[in-house]
Amino acid sequence: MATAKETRHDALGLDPERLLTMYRQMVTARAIDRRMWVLNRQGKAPFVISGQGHEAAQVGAAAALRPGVDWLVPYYRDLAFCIALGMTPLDFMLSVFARKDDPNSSARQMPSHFGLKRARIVTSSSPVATQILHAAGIAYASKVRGLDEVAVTCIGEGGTSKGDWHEGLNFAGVHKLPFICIVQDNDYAISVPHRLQMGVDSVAKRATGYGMFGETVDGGDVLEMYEAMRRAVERARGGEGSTLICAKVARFTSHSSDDDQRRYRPQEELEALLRRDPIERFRAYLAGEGLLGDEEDERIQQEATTDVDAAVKTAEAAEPPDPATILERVFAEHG
Amino acid sequence: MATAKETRHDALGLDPERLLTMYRQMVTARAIDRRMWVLNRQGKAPFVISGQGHEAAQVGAAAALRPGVDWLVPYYRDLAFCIALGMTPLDFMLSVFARKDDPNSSARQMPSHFGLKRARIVTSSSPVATQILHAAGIAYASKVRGLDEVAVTCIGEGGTSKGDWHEGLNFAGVHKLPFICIVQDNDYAISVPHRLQMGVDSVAKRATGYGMFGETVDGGDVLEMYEAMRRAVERARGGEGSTLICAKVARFTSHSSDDDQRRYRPQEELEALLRRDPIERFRAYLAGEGLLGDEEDERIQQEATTDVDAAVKTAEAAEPPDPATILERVFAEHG
Amino acid sequence: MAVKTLIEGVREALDEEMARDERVWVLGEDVGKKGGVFLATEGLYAKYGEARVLDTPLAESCIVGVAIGSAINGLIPVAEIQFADFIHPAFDQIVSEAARMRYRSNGDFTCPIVIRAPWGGGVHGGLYHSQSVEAFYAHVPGLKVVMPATPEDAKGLLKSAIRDPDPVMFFEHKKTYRLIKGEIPESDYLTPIGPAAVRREGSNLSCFAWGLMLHYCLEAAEAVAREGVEVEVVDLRTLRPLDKDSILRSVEKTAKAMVVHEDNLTGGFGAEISAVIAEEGFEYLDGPVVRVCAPDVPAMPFNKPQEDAFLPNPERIADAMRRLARY
Amino acid sequence: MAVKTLIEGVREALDEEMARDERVWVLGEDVGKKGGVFLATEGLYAKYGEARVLDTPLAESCIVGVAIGSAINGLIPVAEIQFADFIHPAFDQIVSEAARMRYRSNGDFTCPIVIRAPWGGGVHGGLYHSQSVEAFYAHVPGLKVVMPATPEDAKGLLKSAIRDPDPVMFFEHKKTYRLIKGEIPESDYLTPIGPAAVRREGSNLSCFAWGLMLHYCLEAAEAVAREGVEVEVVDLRTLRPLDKDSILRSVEKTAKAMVVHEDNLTGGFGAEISAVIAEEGFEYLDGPVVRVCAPDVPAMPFNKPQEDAFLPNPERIADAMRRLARY
Ligand SMILES: Cc1ncc(C[n+]2csc(CCOP(=O)(O)OP(=O)(O)O)c2C)c(N)n1
Ligand SMILES: Cc1ncc(C[n+]2csc(CCOP(=O)(O)OP(=O)(O)O)c2C)c(N)n1
Ligand SMILES: [Mg+2]
Ligand SMILES: [Mg+2]
Repeated sequence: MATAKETRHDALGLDPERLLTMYRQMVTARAIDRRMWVLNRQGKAPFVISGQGHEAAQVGAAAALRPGVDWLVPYYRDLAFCIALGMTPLDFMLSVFARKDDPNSSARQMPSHFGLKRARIVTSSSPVATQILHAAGIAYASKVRGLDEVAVTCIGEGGTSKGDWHEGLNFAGVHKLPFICIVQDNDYAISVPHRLQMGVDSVAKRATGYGMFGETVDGGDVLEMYEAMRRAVERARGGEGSTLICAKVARFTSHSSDDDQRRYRPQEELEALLRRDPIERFRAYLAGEGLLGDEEDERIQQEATTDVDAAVKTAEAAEPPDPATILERVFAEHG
Repeated sequence: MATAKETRHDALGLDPERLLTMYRQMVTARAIDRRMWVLNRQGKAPFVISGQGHEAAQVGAAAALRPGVDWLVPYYRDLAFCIALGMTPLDFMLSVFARKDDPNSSARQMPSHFGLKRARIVTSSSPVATQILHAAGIAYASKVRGLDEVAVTCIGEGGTSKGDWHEGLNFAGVHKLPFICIVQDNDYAISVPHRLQMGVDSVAKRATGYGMFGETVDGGDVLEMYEAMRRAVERARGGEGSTLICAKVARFTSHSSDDDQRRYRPQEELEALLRRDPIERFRAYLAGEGLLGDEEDERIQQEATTDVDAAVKTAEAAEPPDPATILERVFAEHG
Repeated sequence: MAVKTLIEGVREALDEEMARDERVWVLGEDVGKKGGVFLATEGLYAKYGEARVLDTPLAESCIVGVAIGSAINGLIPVAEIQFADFIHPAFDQIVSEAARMRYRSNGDFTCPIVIRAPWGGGVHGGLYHSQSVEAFYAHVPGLKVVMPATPEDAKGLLKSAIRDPDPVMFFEHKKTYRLIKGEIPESDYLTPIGPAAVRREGSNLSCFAWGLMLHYCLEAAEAVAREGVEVEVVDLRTLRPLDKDSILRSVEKTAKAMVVHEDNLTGGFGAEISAVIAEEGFEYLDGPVVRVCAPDVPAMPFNKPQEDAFLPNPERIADAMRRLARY
Repeated sequence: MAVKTLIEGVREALDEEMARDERVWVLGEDVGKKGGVFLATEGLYAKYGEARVLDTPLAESCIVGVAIGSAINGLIPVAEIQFADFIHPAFDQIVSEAARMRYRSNGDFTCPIVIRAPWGGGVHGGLYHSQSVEAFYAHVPGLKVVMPATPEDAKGLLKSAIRDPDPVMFFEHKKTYRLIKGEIPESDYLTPIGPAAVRREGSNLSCFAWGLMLHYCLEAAEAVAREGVEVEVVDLRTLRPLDKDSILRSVEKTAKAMVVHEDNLTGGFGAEISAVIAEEGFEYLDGPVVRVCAPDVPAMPFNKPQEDAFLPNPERIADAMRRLARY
């Protein structure tokens, strides 16, 4: 009714079903993420690296994209982003267990080096920031081929210090490409704090210097992220140019299973962040809007756990790669 | 008298003698530069690269520095800058003729790859933008050693597209170093126009993104350049931070003796620029202020020519390097 | 067949491939209106327009990284690095990215790109416009490394490189651009990437080279032939894949081997060729495997006397041939 | 003498040199509070403060370029590259700048810097945390390349590197950090950069190696010794300058040579060693110069079966020793 005040999600054109799908994606990503740490402690996964605390930014961004049409050139924290674009818990667990059928790399790469052709998630490497230029190149091809495909790439705030980040944003800005760079700023690059990484509070302030749009977003608020991302996507498709989004997020875990953040990070700082868990915040919003009751939530959590259990079971039982295939796929000629 | 309106140079604290010295430096640099093109056409200099049109920006900047104390990490157009810091016409001509006593590199490098230890002009290479990081490192050492030495580095607008430029400015911004980057923006990178180089009109707009000061200056106006540079130097010495100066200048010649700008540059554009020759502009200012009469100007021009003639004569007669020394100075052990 | 320069071969290959396949595009510094600093892309801008003949910002990592991305999204880029000396900033994109796309994605993503760069000295380019960089890239699995020495090969190999489904490093010796002339077939031919070519038959020793040095070796072979020393001169043409069979076949025939390159001696690609011969051709050998290369100093100085002292020349090569023949 | 790990040797060298000379400083990613991802700089931040133990932005070219600049203005930087795999973005600063400062300025400017990086595999690091990069740098005139294999050498060579007036690449095999223990003299000693060390005397064949492979070669030598094959195992320790005399002396004695490295075969530094032997030690040779190396695929996969298939191991090395001894 005209009298009822419009909700935030109405204003964004997100219906309850979309919202619950987004919630489910965040919950699933978190369930997978928690589980891989358990597997690591059990000695079943030699290496894990986490996206806990980044889920709202990633799922909010993914919601503004067309899976399989727009491109994601990801980085290693993008588990929730990949799940939202169609990666399954099994796809991921196959890489955690380094199995032959891992669709990311057939276990040639460490877990969280995402790549999924069917979802247009581009194969990623370890060297930070190289992907920015690939996204710029994909966007350039999209433009000259007259396609309306948008190239989205993610990186941490530490990665913005690299030359490739600059060269990629400069190129995108020159040609007003359908290019969006999402910087997931969690205040740390492993142990290096923000103050030693850059002389500015939000890297989005660099956007004007590249001739692109810049936005600083609360990456813990999935709706705010969706809104900023939708604007960016519209500009990209409309030929108005590129966007640099700085999403302020929190890194809940140590950098990776090889790190122990207690060595360099104040406990209070972390606890304060944990009190503002993006998933909790979204749950509270949905509950407040009467879109998510306790049983329903219970069910969603339960389903996620069941899916992850099944994925772990199947992945653990799957075949490792055959050593003989190590020589394959160096060139087209061999395999 | 209190009634007489203050001149621009009074306001800047530049007395007539300083002004004439600066004028002389510009005239000398131009005379050398013109001569090297003649030598090139005579087949006596296989390669030359020019600073014509950049003299006011360079001499104005140099005037704010302490030669032999502050550092210049130059680029290949900085002939006038080097002259102003104490490089002699002979020093330079020895490199043009590739002579053993060339103080820049003993003719190991092409001319205009400046380096002069006594003047704290740091040895430079050909790869564009690598020098930015050296200047940042010099400034970092100056800061931690408690010195008040300022590190100044120059580059063209094309060079700002390189990763090293970004990494250097970011580092300087993080530590608020006594670092000044002067971008000599002449609208072309060889043949590549500004619009294909960056998505912004003045690269100085990137300064805030690095947490430093930014200034866009008419690099054809030696006094305006001096003023901006003096501010930057004061900030640097005062520990207030780094500065990015974009000096709009004009490239009067082809990129180098290997280039022919008529292939890509409209003739009218060039003619328009030539009508605003920075040396002419400074001469007009000095004449207008009654500081430079025709004979005096004539004398200055004459002296410059004489100096250059002498330098060419001596350099041409000088010894080339001994082939046997090619193996020396790879490491400290050998030579 | 018309006699043309090596750079004409390059230009024709680019033009023909761009005309044949609209996915092919050229990017680099000054490749547009200017047509490249060596005019390799002259005329392409006018013919195919800015989108397909793009002047990039001054950033080599950008050039290669954007090329890679454009290939992921359906284009076939030919990236020009203005001088091989300036390819280093792109080292990470080439070695960590281009060379591994296929391997790391188990074949799901590929990287059909060509990276062209003028290399080599003898043009008073000084320390930073004269270098040989082939050894760095010929060491990297996932890359092909092509070094044409004749106009016919420059054209035929570049066309093959552009049609190759994997990344190809294509190095053109800048001094040969106009110095080396030769016939170029009118037909739409391809020269396969891989096989070496015996440029001169000989029975006393085998000499392996590429680029400008191949021509110096041929000169030297002429000189010593007058003294009765018959040198077999092999143009390797591509360093990776390396044509081991041709190398070993030649050594089996002559029993003596020599490698010549203008890159620095230590760790140059000549070492790999020596190593292959010393391991797989040991039985054939009747003398040491000799390397004639540039000294271990950082590239050749600008001044003429030292530039000459740096570069191997036909005389030095001929002396080495005589010594080895006498061994 | 106390038995310590290799990484302790590294840490002690840094600590002692920083205490000795206040111009020495450490920079890199996570070298501060965290003490480095392998804890090589643990404790230095607390002891010497942020200005001398600096966490840099995430930018390798910046790390090296700033180090160079700081050396020009009187400091002695020890730059840490977190993994050798990530040194590539600094390739230009290392090769075009650090290696040439002295040469291009005819001695007026110098570059006394050390660049440390953990390299090598066997730690399920996958394609990008396992690589060998020594061949790229050992090819570059102006650089010294040090590859310690024991705790004593790690400390003694690093101290020499820090006191060296020229740029030194210092590569530490990450798997040896804690795996390899050994005695470290209490005294303030230096190990000279250059000389190789014969780790095991033998008469039947010479085996040259560095890093982790040295230890695998020693294991293999033990195994074949039981069968009467006496292998001389030489730890090269520094690849540049290369100790040719020790290499040739050993081959003169055994008449058979073998090089082992975990870098890819083609164009690896083993090729240079083979080439030196094939040219300067040809008369001594009684058999092919054998190389036991990783296959030519882009680095070792993450999954265990393929990681094991990639790395040479004592068994593979012992087999090669047997074959060569029988030759
Ligand atoms: C070129 C390069 N240098 C160093 C590393 C090692 N490394 C991996 S992640 C990381 C920190 C990244 O921090 P940030 O960009 O802020 O992303 P975050 O992990 O915080 O999400 C570092 C230094 C790397 N992978 N690549
Ligand atoms: C890394 C690198 N790439 C390419 C070149 C070749 N090159 C020399 S100068 C130049 C153009 C520089 O333009 P800009 O930075 O605007 O300076 P300007 O010459 O206009 O003063 C180019 C491309 C180089 N020297 N280094
Ligand atoms: Mg971060
Ligand atoms: Mg310019």
